[in-house]
Amino acid sequence: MQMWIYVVRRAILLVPIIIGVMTITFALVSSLPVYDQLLAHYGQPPKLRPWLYQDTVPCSVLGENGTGMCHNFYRDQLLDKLGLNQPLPVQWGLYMIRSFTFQWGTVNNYSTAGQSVPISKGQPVTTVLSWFLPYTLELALLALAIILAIAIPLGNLSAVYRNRPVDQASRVMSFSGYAIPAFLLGSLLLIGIVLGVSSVAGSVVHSPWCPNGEPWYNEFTGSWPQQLCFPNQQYPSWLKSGVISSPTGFPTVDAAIHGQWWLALDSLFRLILPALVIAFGTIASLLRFVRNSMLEVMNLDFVRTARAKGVPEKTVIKKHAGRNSLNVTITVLGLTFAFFIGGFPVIENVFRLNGVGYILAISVNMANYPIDFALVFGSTLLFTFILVSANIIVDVLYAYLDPRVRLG
Amino acid sequence: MTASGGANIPAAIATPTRRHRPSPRLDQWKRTWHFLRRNGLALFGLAVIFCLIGVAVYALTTPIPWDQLTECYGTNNQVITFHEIGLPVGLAWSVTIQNTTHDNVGTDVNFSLASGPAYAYTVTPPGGFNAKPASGQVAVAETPQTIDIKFSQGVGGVPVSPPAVSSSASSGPLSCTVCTYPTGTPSPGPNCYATPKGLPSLINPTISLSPLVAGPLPFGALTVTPENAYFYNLFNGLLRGSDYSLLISVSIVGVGAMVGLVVGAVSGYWGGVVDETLMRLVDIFLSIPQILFVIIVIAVVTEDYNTVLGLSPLATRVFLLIIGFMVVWWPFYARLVRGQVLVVREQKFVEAARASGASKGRIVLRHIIPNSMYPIFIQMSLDVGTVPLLTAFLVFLGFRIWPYVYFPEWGTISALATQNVLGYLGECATGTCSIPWWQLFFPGLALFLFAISVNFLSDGLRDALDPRLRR
Amino acid sequence: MATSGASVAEYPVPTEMPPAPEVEGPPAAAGASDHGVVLDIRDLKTYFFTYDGVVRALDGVSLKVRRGETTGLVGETGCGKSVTAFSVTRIIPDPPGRVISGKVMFGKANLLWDLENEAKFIPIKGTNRVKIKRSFRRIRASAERLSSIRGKSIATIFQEPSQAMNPIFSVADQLGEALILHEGTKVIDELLAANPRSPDVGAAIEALVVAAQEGDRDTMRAKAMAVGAAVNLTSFGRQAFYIARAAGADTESIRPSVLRAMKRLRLSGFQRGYLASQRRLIAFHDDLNQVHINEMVEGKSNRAGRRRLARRTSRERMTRFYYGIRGVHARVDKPLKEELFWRVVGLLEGVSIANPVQVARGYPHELSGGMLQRVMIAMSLSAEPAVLLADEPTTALDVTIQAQILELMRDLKTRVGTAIMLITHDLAVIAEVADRVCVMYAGVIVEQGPVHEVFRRPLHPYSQGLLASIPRVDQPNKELSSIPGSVPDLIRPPPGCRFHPRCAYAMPVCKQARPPMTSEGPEHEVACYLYKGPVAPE
Amino acid sequence: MDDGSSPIVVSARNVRKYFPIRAGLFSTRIGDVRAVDGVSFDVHEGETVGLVGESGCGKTTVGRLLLRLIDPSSGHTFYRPPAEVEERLDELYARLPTTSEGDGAAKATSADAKAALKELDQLAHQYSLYRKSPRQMRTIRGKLQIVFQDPFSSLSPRMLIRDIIAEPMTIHHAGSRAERYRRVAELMRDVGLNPEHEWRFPHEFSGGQRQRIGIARALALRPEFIVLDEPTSALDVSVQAQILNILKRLQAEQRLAYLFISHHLSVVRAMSQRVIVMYLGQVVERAPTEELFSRPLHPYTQALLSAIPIPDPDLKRERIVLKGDVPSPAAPPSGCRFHTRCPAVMPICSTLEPVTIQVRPGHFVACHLYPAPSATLEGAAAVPSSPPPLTAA
Repeated sequence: MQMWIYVVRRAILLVPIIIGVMTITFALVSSLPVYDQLLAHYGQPPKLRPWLYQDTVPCSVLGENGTGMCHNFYRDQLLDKLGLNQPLPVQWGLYMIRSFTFQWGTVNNYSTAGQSVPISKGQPVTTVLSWFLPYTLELALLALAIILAIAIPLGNLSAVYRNRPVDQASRVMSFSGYAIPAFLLGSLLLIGIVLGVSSVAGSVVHSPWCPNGEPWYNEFTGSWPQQLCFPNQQYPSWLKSGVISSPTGFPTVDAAIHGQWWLALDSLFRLILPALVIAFGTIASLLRFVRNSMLEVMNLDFVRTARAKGVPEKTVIKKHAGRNSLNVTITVLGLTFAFFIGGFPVIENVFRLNGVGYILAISVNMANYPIDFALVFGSTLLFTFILVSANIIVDVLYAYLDPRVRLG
Repeated sequence: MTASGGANIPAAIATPTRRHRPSPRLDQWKRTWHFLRRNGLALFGLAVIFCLIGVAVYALTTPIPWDQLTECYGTNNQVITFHEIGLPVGLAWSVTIQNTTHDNVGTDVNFSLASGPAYAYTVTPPGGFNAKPASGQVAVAETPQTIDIKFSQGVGGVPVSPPAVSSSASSGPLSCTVCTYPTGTPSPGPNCYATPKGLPSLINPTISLSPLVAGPLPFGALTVTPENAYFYNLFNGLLRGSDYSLLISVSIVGVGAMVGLVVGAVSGYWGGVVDETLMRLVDIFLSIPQILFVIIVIAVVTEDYNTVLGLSPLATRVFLLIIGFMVVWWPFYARLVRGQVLVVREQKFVEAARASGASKGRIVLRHIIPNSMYPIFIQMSLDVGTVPLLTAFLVFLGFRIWPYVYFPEWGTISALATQNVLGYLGECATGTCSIPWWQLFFPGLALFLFAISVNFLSDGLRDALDPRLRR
Repeated sequence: MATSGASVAEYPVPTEMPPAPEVEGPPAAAGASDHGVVLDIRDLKTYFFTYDGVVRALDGVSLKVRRGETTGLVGETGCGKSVTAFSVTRIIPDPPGRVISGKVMFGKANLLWDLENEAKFIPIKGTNRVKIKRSFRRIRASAERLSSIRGKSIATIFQEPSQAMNPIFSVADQLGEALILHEGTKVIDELLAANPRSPDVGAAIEALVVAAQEGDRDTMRAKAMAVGAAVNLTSFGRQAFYIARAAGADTESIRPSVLRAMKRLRLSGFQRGYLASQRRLIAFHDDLNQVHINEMVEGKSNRAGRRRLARRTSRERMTRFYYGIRGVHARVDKPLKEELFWRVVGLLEGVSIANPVQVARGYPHELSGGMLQRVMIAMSLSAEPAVLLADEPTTALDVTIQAQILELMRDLKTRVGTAIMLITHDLAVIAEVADRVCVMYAGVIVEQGPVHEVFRRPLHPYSQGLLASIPRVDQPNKELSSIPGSVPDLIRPPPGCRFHPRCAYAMPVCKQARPPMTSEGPEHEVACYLYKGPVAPE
Repeated sequence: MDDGSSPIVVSARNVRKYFPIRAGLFSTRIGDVRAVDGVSFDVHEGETVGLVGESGCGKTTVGRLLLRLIDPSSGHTFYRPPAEVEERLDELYARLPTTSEGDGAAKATSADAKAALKELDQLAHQYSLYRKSPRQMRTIRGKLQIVFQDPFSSLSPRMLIRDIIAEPMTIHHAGSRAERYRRVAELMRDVGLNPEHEWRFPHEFSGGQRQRIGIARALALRPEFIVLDEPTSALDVSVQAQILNILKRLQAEQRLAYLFISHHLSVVRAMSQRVIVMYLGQVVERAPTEELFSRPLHPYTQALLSAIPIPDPDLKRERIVLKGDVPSPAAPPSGCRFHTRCPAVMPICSTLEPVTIQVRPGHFVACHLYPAPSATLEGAAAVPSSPPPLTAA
C-alpha cells in the first residue's frame, strides 16, 4: 500500500519530465523554417499546387509591384490551422496537444530508395510507427533478457572470485564492450560468419526451410525470408510486402498464429544476432556496476552475520549479498536505458531489420536529403515514451526489491 | 601511527620516527603509483595513450590541409556542378547523365566525371516547373565548372538557349596523384596500383620492406565518395584523425564535466528548491535518447549545411557536434557529483567550517568539491574513450562532419569503412570474395586501442585510489 | 517499542543444557583447571596483510571458555578483541586477514584443522610485505567445514545491530532462516505430526474463548497452549494466543479466526510431498555437517563421504523442484513459512519482546537498536549453541537499554547455560556480568583471572592503568590518571613486552623478550616481568 | 535564572526545534519531530555545564542551536547579554503563559502578556543570536566553537593538519600567513601534539590525536564558549582521560565555558559543575553536579544513575531497569513524556505536563512527584527533599 504511494509519486514526478522533453523537441521543431514545418505536418504539397507552402506564388504578369509574384493566401490558411502564426506559448500548447493526441504529422519526403519498406508519402506518422514498433519491442525484450541473463551472474562471479581468471575474463569483456562500437561488432560478426561458412561450404548452401533455395547468408540480414521461400513464391496476405506482419506485428507471434512454425523459428533466429550485439554494450557497463556493488555488499556487516549464522557460502552470495546488490543493478539499467535505445537505429540498420530504428535511421540519413522531419520527430517522441515507461517499471521493481523504499 | 605527544609523555615517544619533513602529497602519489604499477593492464593503457598523444602532436606539428588527403584515380576527373536558380526552397530536382541520376543537395547537383567526351545531360524539374536548359551537352575540361539552370513556373516556356557555363573553384581535389588499373593489365604509369576490379577501395596495404619508406598506402585505401570517384589513404587519415578525435572527445567530456560539476555541487549543497528544479532538469535531459537528440540537433540546425556564428561550415559542424554531445552529457556528471556532495555535505568537517563562519562559496570550493572529485575523474577518463564511438554512430547514421569530402576522424573513417564493407557482403557469400579487411581493421583498431587503453587506465586508477580495494 | 507486559519470567524457554553431541562434549580426561572447558584457544595468531605491511593483530592468544560462564575480553580499540572472536569461526575477510597458526579446540574438534595447507607465505624482500599463495580449494573446503559449526554450536552477535541485520528481509525471514538451518528436521517433523482433526480441539477452543472473556492474560495463554497441545503443535498454541489477544473485546471472533488459522495445518498431498523432500534435504545437510565435524575431529578429510552426500542432495533438489513447480498453485511452501513465523514469534518472546508479532513482521530499519540487539540474540540462541561470542553487544546502545540487554544476557546464561565470551572495552560492563576476565593489549593477553581477583588487585601495569583511567560515578573526585601514548601500530610492534613504551615500570628486560604467563594466585595469570610466580601451564 | 557569580556567556531561552515529517502522496507535512522542545539554561564564564540524556533526546541539536548551526523553530539564544537585560528577560518570560505549544505567542491573550511579548521581541532584536545579520554572525562565530563526537569525519581528509587548524583564522583573516602557522604550532603544543606533525594528513593519526586536532581548531580564534559534543565517546578510556585532562587544563588557563554533551554520566560528573538531564527534547532535571548525583529527584535521572555499570564486581546494588525504548520524538507521549517508562507513574502523568519547579537553590525538576505550589523557594520547603521510594521493575 505504501509501495503504491511511492510508485504513484514517482509517476507524478515523470509528468514534468515528459513535458520538458516535449518542450525540447518543440524548440527544435519550431526552429525549422516554416516551409519544413508545414511539410512535416501536411506532407508533400499536392501535385497540382506545388507552390502551396511558399509565401509568394507567381500570379499575374505584373503581380505585386511587378515582381510577377503575389502573396500566398492558401498558405495563411494552413498556418492558421496549425497555429504557426500565433505567439510561441500558444504554439507550444498546440504542439503539446498534438503530440499527446498522436497527431505527429505526415510522412513527406521519406526516400524509400533501396528499401523494401512500404511507406508512401502522405501516410500519418503514427500509423507507420505503429507498424514497426512491435518488431523493435520484440528485439528489445530479447536483448534485455540476454543482458539480465549474462550480466548479473557474471558480475557476481567476478566479485566473488576477485582477481581470479573469471574476474579477469569478465573485466576484459566489459572493457571491450566499452571499446567496440556496436555497428563495427555487428558487421564484424556478419562478415566473420559469412566468410567462415562460405569458406567451409561454398555458396551452394541454402536455408533449410527454403524449398526454392534462398542463399543461406540471407538468414542473417533482413527480418523475413525472401519472397521465393514462400509457397507459390509470394508473401502470404498477413505479411504485407514481406515487411509488416499482422495482426500483432510481433514477427514470431504472428508466424506462430498462422501456424508457420519454421517461419516463427526463422524470425526468432534472425533476432538473436542483433540482440546479442545490442546487449553487448549494456552488459559491459552493467558488469562493472554489478561487480562493484557486489564487492561493497560483501563487505557489509549483515553478510558477516549470515556467515556467522552458518548459512552456506553459496546461499550467502546468492540470497543475502545478491538480492542487495540487485537494487544497484536495476538503477543502473534504468540509467543506461537511454543509450540502450540509442543503439537500435544502428543495429537495425546493420542487420536490415524492419524496426522503428531502421525507419529512423533511413529518415534521418543526411546522405540522402532532405530529412523527413515528421518521421524523425515522431520516432523520437516514441522512444521518449518508451524510455519514460521503462523508468516507471524500474521504480516499481526498485520499490518491490527494497523495503526501505517501499515502506518509506 | 606513531604514539601521540601529550603533556605527560616522554619525548622519546613524542618525536615521530619519520624523516624530518615529509611531503604527504608525494607520499600519496607514490602510493597510487605503487598500485598502478602492479596493474599491468593500466600500464598498457598508459603507454598506448602516451603514444596516441605523441601521434596527435606530430599530426598537429605537420599540418596537411585535410581536403588534400583525397586522391583521385583515373587521370583527370572533374566536378561538374549544376546550379539552380529561381526554385523555392526544398523542392527536389535531379540531373541525369548517362543513366546515372543525382538528386539535388540544397541548390546544387554535383557530378564527378572523367574528362574526355562531352556528356549529354537532362534536367528533371519538380512538378509544375520547367527548367532551362532542360537538357544539353557539357564537355569536361581541366577545371571544374558550374552550369546554371533557371527554373520557372507555368507550362510551355522559352526555347532552349546554350547554357551559361561559368567556371568556379569548387571544393574537391584538383590533381590526381595516384591511379589504379585492373590486375593483369600493364601499369599505365608510376604511382598506379593494381586492384581486382579496378576499384580503388580494394587497393591492398603496401608495406614496403625498406625500413624508411612505409609504402605509399601502408594501410590500404578506402572509398567514400558517392561515385567511387575518390579513394583515401587510410594511413594519412588515421594519422590526421588522431588530433581531431582527441580534441573532439576531450573537449566534449571536459565541457560536460565542468557544467556537471557546477550544477551537481550547487544543487547538492544548496538543496531545497534549487536542488529540486535542477534535478528535474537533469532527469529531463536523461530521458532523451541521447544519440537521437544529437542527430536531430545537427540535422535541424545544419539543414542544407548552413553555418552558425559565422564559422566556416566545417567548424560549424564540429562545433555543433561538441555542443550537441555536451548537452546530453552534463546530466550524468551532475547526478554523479550530486550523489557525492550529498555524502560529503553530511561530514562533520563541513559543519566545523560553518561553525567558524565560512561562507557557502568557500565551503563548496574548499571542502565539498575537493572531496568529491575522484569519481568524476574516473568517469571522465571512461567517457573520453567512448566519445569517438558515438561519433562513429552518428556518421554511420548518415551524419557527415563534412559532406562528400573525407574528414579525418576515427569514428568517421570506421563508420564509412563499415558501410563500404557491408556492401561487399553479398558477393562475398558467393565464394569469389575479396573483402577489404584493412578498411575495417585499422580504423577499428584505432578506436578500440584508444577506448580500451583509457578504460584500463581509469580502472587501474580507481583501484589504486580506492582505499577499500587497497589490498 | 516494547512498552509494557512481557518480562523474562513470563514465558519459559527450554532450560536444559545444550545437548552435548558426541564431539562437542568436554574432553574425557579433564583436569581440574580444564573442568567444563567448551572452547580452548591455543596460541592463536591472526595477521592482516596490507599495503603498509603485515599487521600482527593476534600474536599468540590462549584462553579457555567454560560452560555456563561468561568470559570477558577487555582492552582498548585495536588490541585484537574482536579479531580473537572472529578468528574462532574464521569470519575474518580474507584478504586481507588470515589466521596464521594456532589451535581452536571445540570439544575434540580442531576448528583450525588443515590451516597450514591453505596458504603459503612468501616474504617480499626489501619491504615488510608478504606474498600469499592460496590454495582456494582447501580454503573453500575449510569454509564449508566451519559453516557446520557456525551458528549451530558457536553463535556470534555483533556490535552494530542495525547493520548486522539484512535490510531487505523481514525479521521473521532472517530468524526463520536460522531455524530451518539448525532445527529444520525437528520443525518439519512436528509440522507433519500435527493433526488439526483431533476430537478435543473444539473443547480447547471453547475454553480459550471463555478464558478470553475473563480476560486474564495468563489463563488465556494457558488455554491457548492447550489448543496447541490439542492439535499437537506448540507454535499453533502461540498463534491462537495472539489471535485471542488481538481479538480483544469481541471474544466471539476468536472461534472462527482460530479455525481459519487452523487451515495451515491441513496439508495437501503436494504440500506433504514438498515438506518431506525438504526434510530429506535438510537431513542430508545435517549429515554433511556431521561429516565435516568428524573431519575436524579425526584430522583427515573424507572427500568420498562429502561427494556421496552432494550427489544425493542434488538428486533431492530435483524432487523438491518438481514439487515446487507442480505444487505452485497449492502454495507448497506456505505451511512451512507460517510455521517458521510462529516459531520465530516464540523465539522473540524468549528475549522478552512485548509485541513479538509486529516485530517479526517488521524490517530491520523499522526497529530500534535495542530491539534489534534482542532479535540478534534471539537469532543466535535459536539453536541453543554451546558458545556465544558477543562482540561489544551493548556499545552502540544507551545506558538504560544496555542495562536491559545485560540483564537479558545474564538471565540467558543461567537458563540456557551457554558459555558466553563477552567482548567489550568497558571494564564496568565486564564487572557487571563477567565471571572471569582476560585483559588484552596489542594482540596479546596480558592478564587473566576471575573477575573479582583482577578488579581487586590488578597486577599488570596496563590493567592498573585502565582501571585508574575510568571516571567513576561512585567516586566523583577521583582525578583521572591516563596511560600515556596510544596503542602501538601492530606492523612494527615494540620488541619484547608490547606495553613497555607506555609502561611506568619499564625495565631493560622488557625490551628484550616477551614476558611469559606467570600464575599469581588461583587461576590469576599475568604476563609481566614484575611478577616471578610459577610459569603458568600453557 | 541560575544565580551565577560570573557573567553569563550564552543563555538559551525557551528554544524549540521541530523537524517536519513529510509523508503521503504529495509529501505533505503530517507532523513534527520535536527534537528540542522548550529548553532554557545559562552557561556562565569558566564553568562547564553537562548535558546528558539518551540518544535521540536532542542533546546534539541543542548544541547546534546554541551555535546557530541550525535556526530554531522558536525561542532565543543570547550571547553575552548585559545583566539587566538578563533579569528583564526572566521577568518577561515569567509573565508569559507557560505552554508546551511553540513560544508563548500562541496563547498570549492577556494585554499584559501581549506587552511582555512585544518587549521580548524588541530585546530579541537587539541581543538574540538568531536575529543577527550574517556579518555580525561571522564575528560572533569566532567566539563560539564546537568539538565534534566523530574524530574521523570531523577533519577534511584532503587538507594538511596545519591548514585544518589554520582554517578558522584564514576565514577571519586573522594575522598574516606566517603568524597563523606560528599560532598553529603553539596550538598543537597546547593540545599535546607534536608540532612536526603539521605536515601530515588526518588519516595518519589515531582517534585521540584527531580529537586533539579538533580541539586545536576550536581554540584557534580564542573562543569564549565551546560546545563539546560527546568529545570522548568514540575514544578508549585511557585516551579519554588524556582528552578530559587537556580540556580541564585549557579551561583553567583560558577561562573557557563548556557545554559538555554526553550520554556518559560518570564522565559528565567528572567534568562539569552543573548538569542538565534531557528526555525527549525536554529538560527533566537541572542541578549542580554534586546535588544531582547525591539527590536525584526525577525518576528518569534515578534510572539513568542506577543503570550506569560500576567497575566493581563486589558492589551489588538493586537497579531500576526501565522497560522498553525511548518513544519516538515524532509522537511524544501526552502529559509527562516519561510516563510510558516511568516506574513511579501516576494517573496524572499521562494527562498533564509537569511544570519545572525549583526544589532547592539551583535544583530544578519537572515531575508530578514534586507538586509545584509556586515555583518559589518558600514553596520548595514543602516539597519532599529526598526522592520518594521507587518500586524497581
